[in-house]
Amino acid sequence: MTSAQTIVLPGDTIAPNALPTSANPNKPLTLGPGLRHIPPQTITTTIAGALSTDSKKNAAWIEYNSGRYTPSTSDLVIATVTNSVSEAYSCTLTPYTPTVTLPHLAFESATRKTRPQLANHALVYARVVSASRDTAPEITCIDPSTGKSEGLGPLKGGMVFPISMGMARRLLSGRKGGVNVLEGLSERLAFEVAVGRNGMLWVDGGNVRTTLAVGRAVQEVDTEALGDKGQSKVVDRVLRGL
Amino acid sequence: MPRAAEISVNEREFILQGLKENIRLDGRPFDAFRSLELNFGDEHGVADVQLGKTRVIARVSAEVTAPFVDRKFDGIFNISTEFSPMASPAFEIGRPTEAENILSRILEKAIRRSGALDTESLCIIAGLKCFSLRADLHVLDHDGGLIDASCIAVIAALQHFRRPDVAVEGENATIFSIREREPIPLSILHHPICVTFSYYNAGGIMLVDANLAEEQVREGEVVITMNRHGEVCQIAKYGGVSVDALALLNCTSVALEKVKDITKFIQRRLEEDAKKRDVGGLIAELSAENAR
Amino acid sequence: MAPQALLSPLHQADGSATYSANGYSVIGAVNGPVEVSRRDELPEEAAIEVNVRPAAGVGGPRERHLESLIQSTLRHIILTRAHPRTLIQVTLQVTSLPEEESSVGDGSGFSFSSLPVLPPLLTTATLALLSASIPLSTTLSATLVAITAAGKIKCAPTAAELVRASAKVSSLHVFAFSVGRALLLAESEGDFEFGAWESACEVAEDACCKSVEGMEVDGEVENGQEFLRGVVEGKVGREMRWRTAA
Amino acid sequence: MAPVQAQVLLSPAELSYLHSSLSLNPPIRPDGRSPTQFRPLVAESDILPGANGSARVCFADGTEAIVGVKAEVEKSQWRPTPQKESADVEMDDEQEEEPGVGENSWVEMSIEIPGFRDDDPLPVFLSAMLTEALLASGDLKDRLYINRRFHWKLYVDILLISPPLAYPLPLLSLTTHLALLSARLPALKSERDEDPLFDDDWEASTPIYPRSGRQKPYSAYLDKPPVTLLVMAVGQNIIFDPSKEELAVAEAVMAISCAASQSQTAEAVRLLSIRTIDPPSRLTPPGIPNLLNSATGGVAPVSSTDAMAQREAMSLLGVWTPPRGGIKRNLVGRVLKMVVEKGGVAEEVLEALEKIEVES
Amino acid sequence: MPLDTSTYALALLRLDGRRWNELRRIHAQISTQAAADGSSYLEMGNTQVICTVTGPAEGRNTGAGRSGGKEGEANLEVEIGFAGFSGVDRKRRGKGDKRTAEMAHTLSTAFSSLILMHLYPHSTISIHINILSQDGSILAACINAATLALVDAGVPMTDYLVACTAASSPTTSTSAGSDDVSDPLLDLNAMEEQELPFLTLATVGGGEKITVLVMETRVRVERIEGMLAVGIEGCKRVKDILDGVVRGFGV
Repeated sequence: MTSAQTIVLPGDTIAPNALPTSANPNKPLTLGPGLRHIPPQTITTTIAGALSTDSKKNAAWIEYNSGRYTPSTSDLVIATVTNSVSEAYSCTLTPYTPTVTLPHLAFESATRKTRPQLANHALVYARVVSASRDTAPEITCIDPSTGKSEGLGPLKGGMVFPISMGMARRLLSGRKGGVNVLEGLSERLAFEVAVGRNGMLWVDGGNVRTTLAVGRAVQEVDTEALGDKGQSKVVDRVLRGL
Repeated sequence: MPRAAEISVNEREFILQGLKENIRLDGRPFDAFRSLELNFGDEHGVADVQLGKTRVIARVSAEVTAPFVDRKFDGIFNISTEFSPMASPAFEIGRPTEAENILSRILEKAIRRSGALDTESLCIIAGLKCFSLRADLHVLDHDGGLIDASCIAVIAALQHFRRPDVAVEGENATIFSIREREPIPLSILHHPICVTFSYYNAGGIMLVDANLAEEQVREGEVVITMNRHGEVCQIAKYGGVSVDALALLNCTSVALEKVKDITKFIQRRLEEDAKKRDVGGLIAELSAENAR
Repeated sequence: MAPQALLSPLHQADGSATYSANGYSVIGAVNGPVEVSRRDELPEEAAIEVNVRPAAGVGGPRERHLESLIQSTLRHIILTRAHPRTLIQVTLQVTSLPEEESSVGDGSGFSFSSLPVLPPLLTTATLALLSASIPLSTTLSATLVAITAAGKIKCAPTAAELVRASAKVSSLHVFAFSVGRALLLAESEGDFEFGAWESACEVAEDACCKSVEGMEVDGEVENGQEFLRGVVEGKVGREMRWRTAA
Repeated sequence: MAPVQAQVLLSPAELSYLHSSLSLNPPIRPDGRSPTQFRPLVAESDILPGANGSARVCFADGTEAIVGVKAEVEKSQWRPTPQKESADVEMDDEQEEEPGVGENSWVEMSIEIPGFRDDDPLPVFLSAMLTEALLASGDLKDRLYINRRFHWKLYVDILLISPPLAYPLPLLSLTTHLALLSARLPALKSERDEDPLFDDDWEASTPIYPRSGRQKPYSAYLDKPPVTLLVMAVGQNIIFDPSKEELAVAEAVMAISCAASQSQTAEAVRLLSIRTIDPPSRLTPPGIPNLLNSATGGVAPVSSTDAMAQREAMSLLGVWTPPRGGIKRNLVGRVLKMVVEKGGVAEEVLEALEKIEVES
Repeated sequence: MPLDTSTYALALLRLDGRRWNELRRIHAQISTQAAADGSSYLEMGNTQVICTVTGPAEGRNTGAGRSGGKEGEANLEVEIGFAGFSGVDRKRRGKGDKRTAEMAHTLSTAFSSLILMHLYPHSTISIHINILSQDGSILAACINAATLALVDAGVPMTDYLVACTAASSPTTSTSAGSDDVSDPLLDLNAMEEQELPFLTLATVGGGEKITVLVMETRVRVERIEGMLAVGIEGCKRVKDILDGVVRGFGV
């Protein structure tokens, strides 16, 4: 991770020395979101944000925080079921976008008879299987390699809180994301969370008060872009409040 | 067409459960408005209202036209509410939704029909010339409570607006530009404010100023428009859950309290703005003189 | 007064921005990529819809004209092929006008040109697109240039300067440039000669784009591209605060 | 050509059966009526307190219409007088006063049909047809003349309350007829070209369609509004007031407008207009003869044009073929005769409608 | 022109000869049209409306459904038309008229909470109302006519929705000249609506609970209670009359 941030705007050309230098020359450079390659050698940005690189993976991408979620393969998402068609559920990831499909059998040990019956507007935690430009994205609630749910599936109860896409990435990227508010809260509170890359955080604390406290703490960390210290303060305040 | 976003089962149940336990999502008491902000633009007659995450701008403008033939002694006043896709992609220009129609009707009844503006004072020469006033409402951000926020914006903008001064000699009217003569505030007879009450749990729970999520799960609502003198200008309960008459009467007294607070708030913001302007006005005058 | 901008002031829209300069204030919102109606669907690229809404009244032919100019300009900077069969919706709301343009119609029949509002609209649209993280091939900056009867060229004139009788403005021009100094839009109105247009274009290019030779002397008026960069840096820096806060 | 509503869902076999029974001599109608018999209807007139004239008619098939006639005083556009009036016209004698001449624009008709916009072809066509007949039928518009400066503007608003199940023309025409018969204008109290002043007493008002006697009970009408009848032909048979199902096999459909005759001529009624209407039968699906159906051992034709040509050539009894072509001239003649002759259908209808008014 | 209340003061009678708490004559019929699934004709004084109901029938694919029935529930469509001849002056109101749209919205949301909509998913129930003659209390007349037509159509509802108008007139009692004292009036005609602050209210089954309450005129808050009390009482009586019509039809 770069220490000093390079903030780029669309149309900026990335200088070669800003790109990661891989130890292994055979490993091709991977371009993440917000970068495009104009042959032969030029790499330019397409969205505004901070340039991030990972020399281990030999990858570069743009960190950005606003805008609408666009599905990409292997993202974890929280989807809302809109209706059920013959073989699949139609779900939405963000409002006003075309639906994605969730096959009826894409649940752990689901058969025609045992598949979960989801009501309209129910929530599911799922992973994006395919998201190409030209077909409707598909999502699933099982890990195709193990056939197990791996934590995916219908979300019962709880509440969803909208969070920024940057926050969703932070929450999902473990230590690197620098989010410790949930750990802090979990010392005194018991709750479940699910994070969707589509800017949704599902929290179930068993009761309204706990759920709300957790959800709103994360939202505060998000909107105020709080670092470690700030988060500890939030945790203290929330725990004292309960 | 883009479908409107519908709230998930989990959210619906959570919100209702919360209300049963006396908790609102944002921690407000049941009878509290969200934080209200009111800012005025550089020009006269522009009010920018933020009610929580809901944001509307009202802009009042005037032009000189001939009055309606059947209302020779009255000026013209119109409120225009056209939603743009800015607040929600579901809004389509030129195709009013039901919500837009209702907003427009309620503002019409609350402000225009209740005679908040003295339209006779907009007359310049009877039957020949009058001011035609229009209030344009722009919805920028929609997180519920659109009617209440819009009404505040229009009322504040009307109070903030200054129309050009006129001098009438017989059949001739001279309209002075802002530079020539200090423009004149409108003659406003009373200040109607809308308060929307939402009902839940078969009418057993009543919320003031529901946000969008709360609006989506409510069972019915009543919009009460009052002024601080205790006059009800308009009541609109278009169906929904049935409510006891006493509960509705109770709403009017809660509304009166809220209306008094909001009216006072608008007044305070207007005074602050006037003070700010006065300083600016002096400087402007000086610099104008320098320019000459 | 120096131009001012704010990124993402709105909550509901995917991206938004406010921008004010020279007495004009515009608030812009971008929604997208969203579902597109069958009628407007393009098989290979995203459709772009631009709505310009005047401060007072409902839009008329003037707004439709501005919309088509902005739409065709944005089409060239948005990478529309990244999101085929979707819609990118740009809504631009004019919130305040210079006194000269908004004052009561005095019946003199003088109608204010539609060009001065175009650069703020374009800039707001660009900022809102940046806020919505819509993939762009480049950013855009635009400016207004006036040429007086005496042949004097004035960049980014205020409304007061335009209507002042002594100014005798004979033509108005709007230019928009990309980061790579490519001309994206040129709209002119009035009487002018080609030579004058060329020099106006040069003046505009300097006002919009970073100078090639490197940094300008301090105190120089900030150019369009630098302004955009400053605004974005402010926003991204704020959002990434958590990294440095540790 | 008039647009026709309401597709009937009948199979080719049913259509064929219906067509052959209607072609018999005398025809056998599904509801057992004689060719000139109308369906029963419920009608009342003068039902609205606020209109000058009104009527409501319900047909047995459930279709229902309400017509309100409203008259408002309107300023006339100035017209140069054709001749100088002598100063001493006797005002008391109506016969002496120069009769005013009305204009077509003084009568305005609008038709509302559920599910249709005002500018859809069906309402526009129907209102054109009814207005045409109304203006042609006599001196109605002249009676709207008040003085040189003012006239009555007559608004005829026709509401179809039910969905347009059958072709709604006859229903709307009959209802309009009744509403106009009941319409009255207040008595004029002012004189000549003064601003008009009217008698508040509704008892003193005069009917728009005058009768010979001045007092109740009125005697015969001097003039009557027109009626438009729907007539269809199957083979050589002429069938009046066709139902929706019958229209589905019509070979020709005509709308005939006529009004009571003012002079004592041989014919009881005057013919005002005839319009042919595109019969819905043209759009019905044809039956497939066994010979062309591979399922019944026939040989299926290769193309649709081929199929049509082959069907045409066969013209088998019992296989439905949608009618094509126009109406024979002598058939039109026979229809007209049946309508207008003394004791003919039109006279019968007009008399029947008059009775409704008397009874109400 | 202020309402001539002198007659009222003397004889305690209104201009049309009614007492303060008297309804106008309500005359109603059901099953007036064979082609509709349900129909009604209703007169409240000189206000006349005709209402037809079709459905529950197969729904049009949601699309731009007016009240956009919830998932798994029927969709209720309401269309109201003012006949050109219904008013004092002949006037045509376009389909886009906002006041008419507001009335239609009122009926649609009011009846949506009364009809057992969940019994008919993917279906549409449509109510068509034609106003033939306007003489005050129009919204109330529309609601009452719609109730009758829905009953006639056999659409299951929890109860009748009945409506009437109530007003508040300056007091006639000589004791106090203050503004706070006022006399309520029941069931207004067009002339009274022009002069007095009034409200339209609808209750479920003539009970105490209010489903619809629409007031468009400015009035002191203290007067509302009296208006509501009279209105609720009026609705009770309307309920009995409508009930009589329905029961009478069965005989």
